Amino acid sequence: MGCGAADVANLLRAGAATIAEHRVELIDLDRPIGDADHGENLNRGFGFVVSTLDTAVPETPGGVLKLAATTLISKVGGAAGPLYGTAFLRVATTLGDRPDLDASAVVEALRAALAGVVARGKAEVGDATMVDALTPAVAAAEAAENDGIAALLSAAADAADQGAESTEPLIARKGRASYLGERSVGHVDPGARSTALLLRAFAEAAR
Amino acid sequence: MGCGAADVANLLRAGAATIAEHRVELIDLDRPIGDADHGENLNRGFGFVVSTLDTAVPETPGGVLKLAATTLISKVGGAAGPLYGTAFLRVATTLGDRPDLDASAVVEALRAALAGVVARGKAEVGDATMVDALTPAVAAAEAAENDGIAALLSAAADAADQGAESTEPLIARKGRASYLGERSVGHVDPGARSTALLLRAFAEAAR
Amino acid sequence: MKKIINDPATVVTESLRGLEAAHSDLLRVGYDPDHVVRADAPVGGKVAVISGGGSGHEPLHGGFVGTGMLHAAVPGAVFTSPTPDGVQAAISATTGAAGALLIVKNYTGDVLNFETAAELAAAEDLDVRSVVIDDDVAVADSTFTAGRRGVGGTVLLEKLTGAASERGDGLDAVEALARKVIGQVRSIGVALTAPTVPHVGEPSFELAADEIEFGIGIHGEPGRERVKAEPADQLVERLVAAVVDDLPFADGDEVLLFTNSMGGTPLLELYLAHGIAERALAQRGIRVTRRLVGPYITSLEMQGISVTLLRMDDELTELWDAPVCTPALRWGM
Amino acid sequence: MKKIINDPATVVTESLRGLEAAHSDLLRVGYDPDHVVRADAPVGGKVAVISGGGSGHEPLHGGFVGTGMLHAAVPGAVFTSPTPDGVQAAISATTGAAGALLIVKNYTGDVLNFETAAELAAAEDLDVRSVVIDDDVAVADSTFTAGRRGVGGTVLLEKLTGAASERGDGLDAVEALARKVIGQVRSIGVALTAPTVPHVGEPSFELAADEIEFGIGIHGEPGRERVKAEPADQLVERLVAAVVDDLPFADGDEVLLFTNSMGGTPLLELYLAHGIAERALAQRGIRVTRRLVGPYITSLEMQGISVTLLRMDDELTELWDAPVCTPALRWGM
Ligand SMILES: Nc1ncnc2c1ncn2[C@@H]1O[C@H](COP(=O)(O)OP(=O)(O)O)[C@@H](O)[C@H]1O
Ligand SMILES: Nc1ncnc2c1ncn2[C@@H]1O[C@H](COP(=O)(O)OP(=O)(O)O)[C@@H](O)[C@H]1O
Ligand SMILES: [Mg+2]
Ligand SMILES: [Mg+2]
Ligand SMILES: [Mg+2]
Ligand SMILES: [Mg+2]
Repeated sequence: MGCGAADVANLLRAGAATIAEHRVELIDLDRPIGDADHGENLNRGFGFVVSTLDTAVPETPGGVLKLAATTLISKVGGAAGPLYGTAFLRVATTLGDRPDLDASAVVEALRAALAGVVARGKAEVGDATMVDALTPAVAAAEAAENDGIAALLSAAADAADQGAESTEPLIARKGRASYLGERSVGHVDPGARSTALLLRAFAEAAR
Repeated sequence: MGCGAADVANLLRAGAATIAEHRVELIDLDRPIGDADHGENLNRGFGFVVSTLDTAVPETPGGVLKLAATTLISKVGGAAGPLYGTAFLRVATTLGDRPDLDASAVVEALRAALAGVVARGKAEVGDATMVDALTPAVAAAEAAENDGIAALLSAAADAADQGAESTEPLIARKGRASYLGERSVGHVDPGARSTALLLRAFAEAAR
Repeated sequence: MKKIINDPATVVTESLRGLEAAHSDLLRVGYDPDHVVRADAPVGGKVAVISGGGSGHEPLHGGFVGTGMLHAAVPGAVFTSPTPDGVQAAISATTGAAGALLIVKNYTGDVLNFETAAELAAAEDLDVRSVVIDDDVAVADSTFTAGRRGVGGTVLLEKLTGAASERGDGLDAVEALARKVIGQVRSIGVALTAPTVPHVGEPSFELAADEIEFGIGIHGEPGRERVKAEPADQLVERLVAAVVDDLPFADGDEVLLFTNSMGGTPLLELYLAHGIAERALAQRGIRVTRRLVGPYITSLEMQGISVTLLRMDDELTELWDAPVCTPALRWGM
Repeated sequence: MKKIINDPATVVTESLRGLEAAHSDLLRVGYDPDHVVRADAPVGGKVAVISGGGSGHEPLHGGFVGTGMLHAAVPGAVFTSPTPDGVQAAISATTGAAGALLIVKNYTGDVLNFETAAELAAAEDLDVRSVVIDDDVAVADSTFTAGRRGVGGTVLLEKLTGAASERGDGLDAVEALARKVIGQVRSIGVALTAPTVPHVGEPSFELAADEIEFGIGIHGEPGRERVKAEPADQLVERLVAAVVDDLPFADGDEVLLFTNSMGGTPLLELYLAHGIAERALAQRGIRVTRRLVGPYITSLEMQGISVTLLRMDDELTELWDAPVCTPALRWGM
């Protein structure tokens, strides 16, 4: 499959649907170690992304992702807003005005997303953040680049799932959970979980 | 039995013990229809009465009762403080400086107590207040005057018990319970109950 | 029960120590009998405006002691009217030839205890008058019962009479002003949760998750009726309607709108309610010319709000705007 | 959940409407993106002092907008940092040639969103600086984590920088003052109950009847440890000790003591706690020269308190005493 602006818009719609579906789960993950708003914030932001796309879909994948980025930045708030917003913005910049994405462009996009999150949030793997989901996802996507977009996204989602799970035994060192010190152990990081959910939604929509 | 200052002091000590014992009950009666302080207020006041008497017992029954009155007035607060305080003050005034009380003096004292409460609070029988306990108590005491102090107090206590019970089906028209209108029905008035408890304690102590 | 206290029996006194430490520039505290007086009391030539009542309604009354408002406040035990000796001590500390006005909320206990104190003051040749405020429209107005409770209007009454005293009005004038205010102020409250009295240790009443007490007082006594919880728009409209219809307030009236938190309601919700109340009044053609929003007469940690309306005129507006300097209300100085 | 709201999604905006209606003499509100600005903004020649953060901490920040304190406040959703466009709007409405100081509480979300706004402002050639306040000693101070939270010290910082701006200090001076204050202010909090976020509908955490959360933040996030409830004397001593030992504050220091209610704690208890804190400091030879007592930085209806200490000197005392006129903090005018 090729992947044009309309396809990317559909991926984002699928992501928004997943976030809406898992809104309470993400709130509940954020409650014991944070402030119980992750699901609410992302859902508000992705809701606006969808309604913006309903008005008009930009012409290029990069344009669509830039629109998503600016919407997330101005509607999500909290830590996740700037982090996801920066991720999408970096992706948009990387893609430029290509009309269509191939597998290598998608891998490049994922790398740019990770680079954006790290540049903004300064987290490393093991700090119990979305970086713990996104880092293995990028590696898995790179390894599966030759299998096509759907397969590489699926591999990325699998890796992100595991990465999210891997945050459970960790002491959080970034974000709100870090205030808890030892008490942050035993909880899956909500941002890592939402990253895994989004990648899964993208993978399924790309099939 | 005759009844001197020391005996009256003992009646008051017995009254204080009863109030302490029934503190929570009186709070719980005041909770659904009032502000949950009747037991606390009376217990605080009678506690001070006892500790004052522990220091020195005045020479006459009237003196003892005046001390009780002023202590209650300055330590109880709320509606019950001035009402009980006035009752005891009127009793003290009525008794003057007699050294010893006979049955007729005790009946007269009860009449004075009732008159004091009514003068102060303007309640009538049926308003669901302590007047509903004290009024039949005075009548019963008058009827039993010839049976001696212990018996007349016992008759008064019996009548007060019934009087207190009689407040249960009433719509309160005085005190805090009157704010509730119809919702005050189905509750025994705490002040009527404390009146009955005090009279019972006096009766038992006088035996 | 979880509270930041040591012992229910000493809560009020210990709290007064903190009040005194925090505001020694504005007030001083006398203990046993407890009373709070202006730091500069007695203020020569001015009518002493004194109020008091059970504790648990803070900042009422101690938080309103200072220039331009109360000369003294007399705190009782939690939810229990103070005793006459406390009132007497407050009178002694503040009252000179200009006399004193006692502001009494209409509860049997308050009325009786202040009455006694006033009698004792009269015996000492002090000119002490009392007014009884009974602004709560939730209670049926009747001379056969204890009548209406004094609630939110008390705060406004204390500010306005305090300002009148401060500008030098004599006792007759201050008393007349008080009666005028009492005649044109009305309130009603609602509770979402119950307060817990320290010496009781359990909530004063139980409410289901979807129930509220409408027409609540400030002592954990139940309200007039228990109704289903409803959205803020309806709830506030119901409060405003009850107050407006009582006096009644009419199209063209100018009013002070006082949206009060019962203690546990977050300011976020309180301002939301205030906004609705403003609209509900605007729809009726009633002009809000002054407002007060905050937790000023509370019932411990109870969640809920009350709405108070006072009909305004130039005199009241001038007195409201006059400088006031107390722990809880301060402007113009 | 029982709250006086219509819809969790519109709580903040509806509350802002009430704030605007109540205080149109002091401030005005812009919507979508929401921002609160001084009624007289932009104030020519003065550094714009701007803060903001998630809602639910009222009166912080909107209640501190006015003369002598904040020029603008940017409210996010409940417990959620605002987005950069709100901050931008606040900057545009208030900032001129004198520049602006952004006061950012140290939460990842606040830091990132304000940072973005500051970058955008720099692109428009506005001189906008940021300071990050991180006064919560409950959190280990580490550069490998998000570090310490910004809590009670924020209120003091906003007052002091607002006063510096008001007297005409330039941006360098106001920024230097802010850094000085941040260097010598420390706080800690405790919760007895949890807040309920409107969009969640359930308490943020569960506490047994005999448990408290020590070292709590202001977003319903759990504290550093869950301990047994204890009498106020011990609890407050524990709070004071944690704060004093951190900076450390020493014998002979002069301090401002800020005893803050987290929202649901009655003033009766708050003043009681304040009295204990005063004694705990006196015992250590630390002189309390200024105090602030009340619910100024809250966590919705959460019951609990925080204690903040700021080391004082003549400059800070003068700035603290300077006139301020905002909905929640007002003196001298
Ligand atoms: N410095 C950081 N780097 C990467 N991710 C982070 C960082 N800080 C927080 N996060 C992510 O953000 C998530 C929290 O998002 P959200 O709850 O929306 O914001 P907030 O913490 O401001 O309430 C965390 O679960 C974590 O995955
Ligand atoms: N006007 C009145 N006349 C007689 N008794 C009254 C009157 N008002 C109240 N009481 C009595 O006082 C009792 C309440 O006392 P208490 O709870 O101590 O005071 P408060 O009502 O001020 O809290 C009522 O149960 C009632 O018996
Ligand atoms: Mg969160
Ligand atoms: Mg009572
Ligand atoms: Mg009472
Ligand atoms: Mg948040």
